[in-house]
Amino acid sequence: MEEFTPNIVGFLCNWCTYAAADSAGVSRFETPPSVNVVRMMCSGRVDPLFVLTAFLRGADGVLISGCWPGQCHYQKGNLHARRRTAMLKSIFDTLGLEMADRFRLSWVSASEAPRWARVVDEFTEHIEQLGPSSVYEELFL
Amino acid sequence: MSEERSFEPKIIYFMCSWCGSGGSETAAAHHLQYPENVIPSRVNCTGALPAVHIVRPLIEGADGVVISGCHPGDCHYNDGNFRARRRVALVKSLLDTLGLESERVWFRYVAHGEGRRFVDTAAEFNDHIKKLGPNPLKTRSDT
Amino acid sequence: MSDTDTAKCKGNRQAQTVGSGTALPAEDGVEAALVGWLKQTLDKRVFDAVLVPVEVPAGDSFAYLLLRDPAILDNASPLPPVMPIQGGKVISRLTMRGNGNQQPEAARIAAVVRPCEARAAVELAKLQQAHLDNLYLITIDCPGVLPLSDYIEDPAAGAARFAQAAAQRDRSPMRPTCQMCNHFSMLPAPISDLHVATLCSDGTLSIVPGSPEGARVLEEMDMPVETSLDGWAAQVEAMEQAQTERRQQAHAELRQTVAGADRLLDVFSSCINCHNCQRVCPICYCRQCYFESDALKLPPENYMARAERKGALRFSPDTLLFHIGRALHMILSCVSCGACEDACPMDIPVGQVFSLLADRAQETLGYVAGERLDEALPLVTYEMEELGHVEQPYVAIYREQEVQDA
Amino acid sequence: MRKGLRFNKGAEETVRELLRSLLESARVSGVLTLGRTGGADGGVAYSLFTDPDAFGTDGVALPLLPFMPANAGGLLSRLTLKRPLSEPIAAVVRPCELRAFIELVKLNQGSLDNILLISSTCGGVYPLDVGANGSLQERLPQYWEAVEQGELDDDVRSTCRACGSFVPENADITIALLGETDLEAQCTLYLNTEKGATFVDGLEGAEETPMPGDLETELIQRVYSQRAACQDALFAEVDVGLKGLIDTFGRCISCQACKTVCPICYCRLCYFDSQDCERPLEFYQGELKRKGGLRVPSDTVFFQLGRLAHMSASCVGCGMCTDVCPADIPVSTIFSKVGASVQALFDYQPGRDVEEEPPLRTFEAEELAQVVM
Repeated sequence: MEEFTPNIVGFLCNWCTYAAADSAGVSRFETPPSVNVVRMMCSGRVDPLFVLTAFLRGADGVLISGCWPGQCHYQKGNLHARRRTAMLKSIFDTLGLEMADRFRLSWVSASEAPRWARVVDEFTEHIEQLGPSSVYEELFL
Repeated sequence: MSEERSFEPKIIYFMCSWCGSGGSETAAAHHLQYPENVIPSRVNCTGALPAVHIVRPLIEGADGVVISGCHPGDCHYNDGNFRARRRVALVKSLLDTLGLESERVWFRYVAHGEGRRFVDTAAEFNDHIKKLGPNPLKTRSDT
Repeated sequence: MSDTDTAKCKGNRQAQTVGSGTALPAEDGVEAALVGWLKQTLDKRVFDAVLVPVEVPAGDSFAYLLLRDPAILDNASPLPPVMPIQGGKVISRLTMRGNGNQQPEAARIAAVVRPCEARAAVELAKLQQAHLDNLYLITIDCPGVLPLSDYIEDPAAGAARFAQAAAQRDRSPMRPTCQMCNHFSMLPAPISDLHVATLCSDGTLSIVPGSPEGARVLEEMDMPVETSLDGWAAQVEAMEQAQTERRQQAHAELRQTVAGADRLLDVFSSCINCHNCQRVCPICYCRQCYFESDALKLPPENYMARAERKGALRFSPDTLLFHIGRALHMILSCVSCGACEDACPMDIPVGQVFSLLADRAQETLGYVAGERLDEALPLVTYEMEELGHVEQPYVAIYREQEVQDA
Repeated sequence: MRKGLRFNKGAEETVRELLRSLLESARVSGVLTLGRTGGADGGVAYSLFTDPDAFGTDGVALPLLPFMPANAGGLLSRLTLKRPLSEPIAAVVRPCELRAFIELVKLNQGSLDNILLISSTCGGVYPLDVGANGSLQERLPQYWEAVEQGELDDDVRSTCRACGSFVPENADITIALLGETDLEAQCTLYLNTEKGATFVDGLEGAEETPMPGDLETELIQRVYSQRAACQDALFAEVDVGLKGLIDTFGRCISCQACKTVCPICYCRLCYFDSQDCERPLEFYQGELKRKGGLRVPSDTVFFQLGRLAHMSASCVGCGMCTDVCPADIPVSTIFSKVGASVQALFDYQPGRDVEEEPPLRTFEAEELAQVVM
């Protein structure tokens, strides 16, 4: 059987997680090559439609990552992101869509390169266990 | 006073800014008068007047709409008046088919110098609409 | 892609004479024959992809799929009993942005649509909302479609009713606009690249080229164009004549029920202002409709003043303005497909009224929507000498006469 | 400070007289309510009435007709979108329409100023089909009979039968209908606010018998539990999972009528009509390299999920979306179900309180830890 490399779309905040991911690369932390990074100005900029688009165009997982509460460059964008994430998960749950389990929010600050590596490891492993998403194969979406 | 006299129609006069309203200026220079209930509305060119703007007053409260642009060949933008003519033809065809009195829309060329023609058009259209009576859509609350 | 390019690619379709076609074995019916043929075109790479209605998984309707995998064609239904979405709109959606970077080897796509959908596509191409180069329109002699609500109530019964009516050439269960349709085939002017003639008197099935491009496709498929179509043409002509009479009669009757302010307002009195007729109309392509724009959002004083003048003001206050205004915007390109009426939740005969308006307006301006790709849209062109009846003759002595009267 | 007023007249007559006297005494300049349009075979639409005669016995106004040709919340929003009303009007609306209007006011799409809000304990409305086929009038006797018993007629919309928010909140005046005996001969109005009381105070022709009361009667409690059971049953019908959604929305014709009639979907240009959803042909060719085929236009499930993400927190469950759907998709059931879960998540009820921020506009510093990795 062909080995499955998850295709994860990561929406990373420019100020914290993106910097952490950058720093993780510079520090040569080994992470699976599973996350396709989309750099956002703030995790609060991630419209739920971005997440839906990623899933419907074939992502196996979606990860939003921003600054820790209280550290948002724009003061509260990440707290809005948390509410949106909760809402979207609730929608997925109610409609019995497995996207609920393939969608994560995490806080990783600029200095936490090891934490970023751990988040990627963990989430990749989780998606590997779930297997590829079946959404993309549907013809009639 | 007869019934017909007591009815003062509300009329919108769309005129192009070069000829139609030029005509109204010439009329003013000659102290020619036209009925007060004819409301002038200037558009850059009759070719720039959307068909919807001809119909909208008729539905929302006017009794008649008259449109004046330059004579054929005189349009400041070369062909705006020809385009306007097609649009008016479309409006009239639609109103005719729906039985909505297409004679409440008039289209007549008026040149800048034709002040007399301008006031005559306003007066003639005013009398014409008075004869037609009020626009039935004007009083309907359910348009 | 400019106007001239479009014209160059697809030329003047009328130049192609319709005399003969190529026979297609049709033992298992029209749909199976056509699906089999489409599979061959995909296998031979004559077409890279096919746009065709396919039954949805729940089996209760059809949706347009763009597909390259011949296996999916097994569920395809080139002649479905309903028209859930107007094919012209689908073609526009697919090709409106053109072919991005003008790849030399652009995919060749076959679009299997009904004649009214093809005509809408042609209108949309003229309106720069679709690009038909590399898109091959394939039409079929159309028996009409059932109203969507009738079909969805019981899809199985609907399919059976449709099949029976189509076989008997009975249009009575179809949409009202289909009942009076006189453009159900490709005569007198070919509107598509290929046309599937099902109305042959001997029950055979033929593919007729409607354009040089279509003819080339048949060449590539090694299908000689040699079957005479005289029988089919005579049949279609007779049916079109009968349908035209029917249409004129229906329109005359319809005019009796809509003409005049009172009757017109009666017809549209139950409108709920959902604007769904506009949403499903293939020709209404504007991203932002005038009737949903700020031009109609007025301060409360305006509404109150109008209400006070009339004693009441229907709210939303622009029902008639919407319908007449929409007609002004699109009626010259209206193909009378009836999608509007199908989508109306209040069963207003809006499709019939618009087909009446369209026939009269297009006649006034000497235009037939969707017939020729190389003909200019009526409102972007003009003649120096025309439409004299629109102009109000000036009576020079008018003022003097009135002075004398007084 | 709720105050009851009993009238020894039928409900229809009481409301008509109330509205007429409000107009005649110039306490309001207009009344927004349902009325007949067109001639004898005409339809029903909301109108802004200024002529008191509309509320006479033969008048065209139909304030209590169980029919919803549009969500009046959206209409009130349109009326007050540019600026607040400068003169008072009364609006007779159903509880869900009132909730929609309150939500729209919160979303800066209207203003409550100068509007006297009159609502009723709601017995549901008939689907639009009933209005379209002209059988609305003949159903009225059975409708009112059912309402008097606190029941719902079998033919009212399924959304209404499962609606647990039939007692209006934020109304200035509530007309008690559900479970009231003898609506032909008597009627009770509840004045919920100071404003409601002021408007009605000392109106001529109103034989008043003050009757302090509370709407939370035993019968109303029973209706709550009946409707909750009905709602559970309806929500259980939703076909979940991706396959379920594709089955449900497979017959969607992409007309987006659900969005057009939704009072909460107020955006002038919806994302799904925007350029983002238009793709060059290359995009479709690229997709075809990865899969055998794709639906065009391809945004049925995506559209519905996206719309849920945008408005489910404010969904008032009015049922307009199901009502207009040309493909008979139970849109409103899905939206109510998802709406209920999202609203429960934030302990938010749309239309409950005009001061309450919509949940996605605000946040708590400490909350929802469960969604963070």
